[in-house]
Amino acid sequence: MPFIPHTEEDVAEMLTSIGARSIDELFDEIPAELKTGKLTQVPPGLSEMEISRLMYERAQQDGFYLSFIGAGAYEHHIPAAVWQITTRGEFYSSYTPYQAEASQGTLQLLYEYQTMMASLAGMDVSNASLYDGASALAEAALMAVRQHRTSRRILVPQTVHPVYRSVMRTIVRNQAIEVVEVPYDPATGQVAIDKLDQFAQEEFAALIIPQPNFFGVLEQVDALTDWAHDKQSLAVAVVNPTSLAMLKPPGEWGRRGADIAVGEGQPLGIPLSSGGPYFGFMTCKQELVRQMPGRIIGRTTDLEGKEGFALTLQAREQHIRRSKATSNICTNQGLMVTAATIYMSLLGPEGLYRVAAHSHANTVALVEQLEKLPGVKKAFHSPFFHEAALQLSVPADKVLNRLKAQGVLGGVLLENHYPDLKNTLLVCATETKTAEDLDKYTEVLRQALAASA
Amino acid sequence: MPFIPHTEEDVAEMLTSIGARSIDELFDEIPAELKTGKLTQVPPGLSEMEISRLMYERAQQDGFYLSFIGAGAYEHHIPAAVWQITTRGEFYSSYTPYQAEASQGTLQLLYEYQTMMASLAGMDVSNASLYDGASALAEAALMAVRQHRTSRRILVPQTVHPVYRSVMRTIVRNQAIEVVEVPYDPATGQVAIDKLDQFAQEEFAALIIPQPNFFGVLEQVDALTDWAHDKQSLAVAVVNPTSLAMLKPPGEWGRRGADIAVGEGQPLGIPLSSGGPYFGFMTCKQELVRQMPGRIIGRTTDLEGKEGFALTLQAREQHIRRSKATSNICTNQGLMVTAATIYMSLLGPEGLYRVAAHSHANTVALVEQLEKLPGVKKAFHSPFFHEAALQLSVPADKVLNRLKAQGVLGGVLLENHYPDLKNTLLVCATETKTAEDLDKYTEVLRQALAASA
Amino acid sequence: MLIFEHSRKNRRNYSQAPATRPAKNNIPDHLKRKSTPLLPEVSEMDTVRHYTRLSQKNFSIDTEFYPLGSCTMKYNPRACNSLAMLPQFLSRHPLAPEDTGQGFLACMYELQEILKDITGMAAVSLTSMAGAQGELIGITMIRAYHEAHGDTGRTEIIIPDAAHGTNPATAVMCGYKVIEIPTNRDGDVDMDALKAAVGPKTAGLMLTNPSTLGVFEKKVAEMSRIVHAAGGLLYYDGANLNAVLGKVKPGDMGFDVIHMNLHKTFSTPHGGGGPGAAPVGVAERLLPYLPVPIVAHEQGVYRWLTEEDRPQTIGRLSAHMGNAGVLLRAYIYVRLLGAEGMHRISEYATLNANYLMAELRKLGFEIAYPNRRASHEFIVTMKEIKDRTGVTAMNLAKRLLDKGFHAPTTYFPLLVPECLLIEPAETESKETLDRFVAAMKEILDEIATQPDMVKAAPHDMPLRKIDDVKAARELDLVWDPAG
Amino acid sequence: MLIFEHSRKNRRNYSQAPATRPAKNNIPDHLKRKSTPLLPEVSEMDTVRHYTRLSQKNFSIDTEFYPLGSCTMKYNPRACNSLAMLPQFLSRHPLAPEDTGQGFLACMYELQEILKDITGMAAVSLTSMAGAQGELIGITMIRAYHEAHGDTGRTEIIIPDAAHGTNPATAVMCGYKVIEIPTNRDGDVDMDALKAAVGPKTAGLMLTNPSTLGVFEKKVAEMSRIVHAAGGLLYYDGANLNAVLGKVKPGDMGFDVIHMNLHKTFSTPHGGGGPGAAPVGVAERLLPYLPVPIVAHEQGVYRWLTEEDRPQTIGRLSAHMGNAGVLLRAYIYVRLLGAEGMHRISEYATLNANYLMAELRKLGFEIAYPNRRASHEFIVTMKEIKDRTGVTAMNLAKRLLDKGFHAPTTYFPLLVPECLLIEPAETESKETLDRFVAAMKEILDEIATQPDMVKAAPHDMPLRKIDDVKAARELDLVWDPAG
Repeated sequence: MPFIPHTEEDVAEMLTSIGARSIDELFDEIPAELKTGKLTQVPPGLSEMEISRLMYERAQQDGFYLSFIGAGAYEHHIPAAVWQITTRGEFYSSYTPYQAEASQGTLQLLYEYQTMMASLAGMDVSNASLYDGASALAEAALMAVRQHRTSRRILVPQTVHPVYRSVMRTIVRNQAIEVVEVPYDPATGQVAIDKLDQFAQEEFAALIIPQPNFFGVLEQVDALTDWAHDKQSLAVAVVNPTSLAMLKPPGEWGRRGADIAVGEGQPLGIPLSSGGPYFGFMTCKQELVRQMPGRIIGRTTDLEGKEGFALTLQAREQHIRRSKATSNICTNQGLMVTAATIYMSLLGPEGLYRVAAHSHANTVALVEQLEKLPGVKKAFHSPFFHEAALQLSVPADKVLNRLKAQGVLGGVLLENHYPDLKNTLLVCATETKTAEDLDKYTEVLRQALAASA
Repeated sequence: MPFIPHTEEDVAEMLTSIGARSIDELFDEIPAELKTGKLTQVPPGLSEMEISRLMYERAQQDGFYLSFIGAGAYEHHIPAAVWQITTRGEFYSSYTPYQAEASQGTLQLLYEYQTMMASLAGMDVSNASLYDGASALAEAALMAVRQHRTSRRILVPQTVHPVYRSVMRTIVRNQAIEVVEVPYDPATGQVAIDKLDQFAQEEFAALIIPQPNFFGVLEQVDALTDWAHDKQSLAVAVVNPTSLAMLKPPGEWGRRGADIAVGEGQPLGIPLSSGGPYFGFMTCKQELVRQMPGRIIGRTTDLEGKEGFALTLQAREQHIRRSKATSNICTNQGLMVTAATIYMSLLGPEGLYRVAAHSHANTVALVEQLEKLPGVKKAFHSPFFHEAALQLSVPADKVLNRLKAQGVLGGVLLENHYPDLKNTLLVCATETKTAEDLDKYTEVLRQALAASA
Repeated sequence: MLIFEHSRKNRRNYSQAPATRPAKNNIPDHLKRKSTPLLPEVSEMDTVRHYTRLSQKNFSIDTEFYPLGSCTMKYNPRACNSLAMLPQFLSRHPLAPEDTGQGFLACMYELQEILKDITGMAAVSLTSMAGAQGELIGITMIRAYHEAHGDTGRTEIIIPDAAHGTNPATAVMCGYKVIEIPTNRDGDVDMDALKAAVGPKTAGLMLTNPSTLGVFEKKVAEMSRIVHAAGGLLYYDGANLNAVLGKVKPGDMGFDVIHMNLHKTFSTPHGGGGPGAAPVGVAERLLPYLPVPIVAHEQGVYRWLTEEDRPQTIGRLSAHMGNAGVLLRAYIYVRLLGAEGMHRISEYATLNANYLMAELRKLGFEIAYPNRRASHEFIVTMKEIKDRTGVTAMNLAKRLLDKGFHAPTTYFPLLVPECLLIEPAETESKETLDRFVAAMKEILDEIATQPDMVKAAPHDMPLRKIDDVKAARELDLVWDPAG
Repeated sequence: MLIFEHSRKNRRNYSQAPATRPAKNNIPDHLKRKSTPLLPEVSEMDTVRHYTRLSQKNFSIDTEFYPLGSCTMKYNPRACNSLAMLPQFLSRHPLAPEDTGQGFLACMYELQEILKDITGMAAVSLTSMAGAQGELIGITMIRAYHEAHGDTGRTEIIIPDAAHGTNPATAVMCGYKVIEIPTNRDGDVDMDALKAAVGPKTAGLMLTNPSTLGVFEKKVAEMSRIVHAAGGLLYYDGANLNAVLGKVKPGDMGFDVIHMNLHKTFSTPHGGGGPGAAPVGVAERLLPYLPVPIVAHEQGVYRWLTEEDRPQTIGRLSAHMGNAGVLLRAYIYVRLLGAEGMHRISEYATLNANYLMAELRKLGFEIAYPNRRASHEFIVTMKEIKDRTGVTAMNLAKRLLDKGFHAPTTYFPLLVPECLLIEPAETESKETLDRFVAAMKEILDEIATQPDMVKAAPHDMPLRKIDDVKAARELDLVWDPAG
């Protein structure tokens, strides 16, 4: 029996101790009419050898591509040490660190993570992670509403990741919170300030500020933050953690800094993995800490005064406060944070800066090369971080298919989420791309454009 | 500086402490005329990202094949747990357990290994590994000569792995030990007993007895062992460890059992890896233990009587006895033995039996299928374990090339080592092969034979 | 020592990052970062050493027995980890075209089908990243259902008092009022209270079965009739699905919506607190509302169903499709065990729990529901011991750590005083259970002879008892280099 | 507890092996096994748990500082492990056709070329699986060379008394008589003794440089002239190559043959005692005798050179091509570091050793060769301390374990009484060295105030001092279930 260690003798002895004649008898409290549990769609068990072969075949089927897709999930080099340590049994198979004395490894690591992440965002405090960037934004919106007390409206630019907006709507709708969207400026790809100013007289709990935004474009974060604060709204930053090594952190935006900064932690050492598991990070100002959802670790001492770590502020949480909890969140993404902490430790401030700077420089170089091709132009005239929108003169979906046939994934179509942006690709070239890769993309795109013209 | 943690300040402080002005000054005892160390063939350093990409590309270049090659190295399923545990830093990066108190993990594991391996071979004791099967056989020959005292000749059937014989000759030649070969019977593929009997009146330190032999054929081990013992020679077994789950172990051969049993440990959880690292195992009778080369672990107690483990019988070894040592061997294959011990623990006696039995059954089934093809016949009429020699009616090298083009590695050519065995393939189908795999081989061989006819 | 205390300014580890800064930098100056973030500057070796050593300070399934009630701490097969981490799976971008991910999507589709069968539901969405998010999805669908039927007066969710805290917290997050109903002496829901609670305001009932009290709710069919008759829907919290896997299907018990914690029942790793995954299954009537994406199999090709295919969907809950890598691990686990393995899980989990309950009872421990079968877990109450000796459930829990066992769940469910919720899971051997029983006996003896020593536990851990009051009072959440 | 003590008869773990026994079995009955081998019957989880826990009882580079002289315990980069274990590399059969292994062979060829450059030799063979096997190959080639020249009267190998035990043991294994020559007060070979030793019987000299005394043999060029003039050849034991990497090439020092321990200088893992790898380099005159296989690059294709290509080869030393996976790790390591990294290794290894020597000297420890630069290692002698207090080098070594440091090499080289051979390696930081110095100071203080406590060390390890006399006297090498 895979994974079940009982011998026949064990079972007999155990049943004797219990005073039952069979294992089946142990289920005698389940009404007979409910016992209809025949499984017809679960195949017979495979040996590890058989499932290994199946999974290798499926992996081979999916193959490897030279990918220029970003749009919220980014290919970065992940040092080998990250996952060799993260998958050690003591991290991989341990439980939530409720028993602090038996969990100092995880607890100290999370405290270190909180320190790194808060500092990276320029904020006072951090929690120990949320599910992903999208749900972290939704939690930030709820948090802003709790803090603001009078408004139940959230102002969200359309330059925020479209799926993040969608997830946020799904989650906040239940609490009758209204999400109001602000259009983007078609020339700059930034929040349309004139459109934003139309809301100047209305009350909002928060303004969401993406940096870089979904188009890769850099927003005027100082002005936006001050705009929010001027009207007593909270400023909620949605940021890419890699970019924070290069870009002014949310805590320094405007006169007072953002109040909450959230984002997708995946770029910090988490593999793309078809979309997950990733992790959401959430940092905020000290005064908001009791409104923050999710687990938080504190440094303290043991009875003898020795430094130690423990879950703290648990009175916010559902397992203590139940219906009065700050959030229903329980499980977080602990193992992903383990990886991210090791990743940040291996890179250090300069290493992370270089990853960011090369991602930026590669995308700049790629855009410069591609712009020279006839039929390619930048969609927006704004500085960008490591993604850019490029408008093609021919049907972009066909172009992408041609690239794919050459082993190149050329980006995502913006039209799916922005109907006005026809034939526009969002492309990304992180530090993983070499000059030859950029040339290859340029060349296959040239061919595809010629073939599609 | 990759892997070097020194900051400039560190270096300055350290040089001050030393009283040197520069690092270069620390090399001032090296005569200037010797300092010609310019490196011209070592390329500039790569980042981990760059070397990763290079190695992935080289791995992709080598690809995956459906392989029916055995001939001393065998494809078996390796449970995922084996290498996930073996590559834990505490095993992977630890040193030889000379400091017993700081190495109880490795020491206990090796003691467990010795127990498992001795029992598998049916012998009294085991060492903690040697380099590989071939060199283990050479060490066994030296050991036999030391034990025998009067003869410096070793009798080796040609049914022993040809490379093992070659390695043995390279190693024992230095000590003026003569290796005498016994031909095989072309009908049975076994040691030619009549040829062996021609040596009946000569003195030998040992007779080497392979089981299964290089052709996969099962030898008459009882008779061979008794033949050796009858003339006061040692019986040295060379065995496949997987086969020991099914086959009578060397310790039970003949009236008294083999004296020494060695072999290649690779089938016990070690990946094929282009040939290494593998490990050689060596087991022997109790009375030979002081002649055994390599490290040996003993169970003992600490000062308070608590059970513990330590290297023992070190007085045999080079670091104590220097020129009077039993062997010059120092490093063994500790990490491989770690994997093998975990492998044997995961499989248990019944699991290893099934691996052996399915390998046997698959090869039997494959041979039955292939024999039905016109132009294919078994080279030998003898029972075999999980390999068999098949004679083709057409040039076998061309057939192998055709199979390879279909993604199938069809075996090795025996002609390279046995000039008489023209167009003869040695094929192996372990438990990793499914019925579909056997059918695929049969079909591509059918096509290849047709095309070559 | 914190990793920051190993840090030294300008120490560099070039091999993990590009060797130089690039020349091109088009970031406008006013948007550039000027400060250096507090990331450590340590060598690769010191990072490896620091986190390897930290890991050794954890208890884990790979090192200790974890009889942690309601958490289903079972063995996480190592093959599930390595096969889910094959390079092609890891490198696949979530927005890569579907035809470059047919291998991955095949696994996801098959997992959906398998989970439908196991739960007896009409459809499954894999998107939920944790149990609590599964609950959120379920209650959101219940709300969507009532709204679609113009049934807007339903403002209450009924929840038994033994429920996990996530249940009431979720109901509130979804804008509902929570009506708590009590448990009777035998551990079942008080049916009279339920009848009194249901009515036109009832949106639904959330139920865990077997409950967190470790017993099977025998009248679940009647509860279903009562709630449905009142126009409410039934939510199944799958936290304890492990106990009835292959024995009863929640769909057959009358539930309309269910989440299942893959990190419990399907043995994906707990990872020190996550990631989890909690696919949601629905009966026919809730099918239109299921969150996207869902995997479809059409003409031999796998594809994502999106909002366009499912116009009534409640929407998306994650940026992509939830914790894909966790789902892969669960898929591999189910395929390893197969249909026959599903039955065995619940059988041996139940056998282990009832055996442990019997043995502890023989030692003199008080079982909270002595007349019931244990499901895959059961409750010991230390109330009498505490009243007599002052030794609490928490003291005993800490003392177990000293003896090399993780503590059971303490002080949950809230309605049993000084309780220990014990769940051994099916992957533990009788020998391990016997060693645990022996340790419990030792502690009983220690309570009799040296209660103060037990109260001061732990003694043999790297740290003595942690001061969590101080942790909350003198908040220290990030390290300050200034001290 | 031994794994066998977790075993229980008829416990089965089907997922790791085929689910049933096959029907076909053509093994003749008299060749079948009747007894059951003593392999444990434990669950996958209990195997994982047992060996995970065992691993935690080890010191290792990933957890502790290992100042182990002559062993070069440096950081083993994790990328070397994972990249050498890519599935295609692992699954490749050694006898698979060369055209299915061009990626692997390219790495091997490039490694040969790199090692040739680093050592200044004419050719390199990668086949040797350990330092001692490298020595065996080297001396066998020396023998082959003399034999090929009809020079059969050369029966002696000269070896300094400071040499590793493998040197004399190897010479004897190769049928030679060992002539040991002494070391002078400064740690150099006694040149007069060398001159007296050489002659028509001299087959060769084996030399480690820098020597195991931690000093560079300054007169190596003269030694080379003396030995060569007498018709002998020079063997370079590369155990300490790390100390001069990129600074001096053994070929330039006049050596004819060299082995280099990849598990030292090229940071492949020690693995608790192996596998190692020790490629052998030769000067032009020994090239024909180099063991096969060797990788050639011809017309853009890589192929093995065999006995056919090299008729004078001494032959083969392993069933295939040695420890291929170890070679891959070394290749990745060299590519990560590059040419500039080779220099840095020796520079910082030397800096660390000289710094540690200076700091320990300041504490009052006696340096064995106080007038010499340390190479990458140096020797402290405890003789005076032992004479005064009775505390031995071994006592100090054990006490270091208590303080979280692996012990230095003790009682080697044999000619320095009560010695500690200390090699910090380049990958350790100044902070770690300073912590080690602080621990050494603590122990010095302890020796002064409580010598008996130090003599009884270790105190804080899982075990107290192991009784190895008993281990050798009451041999217990395999577990007996009967007790």
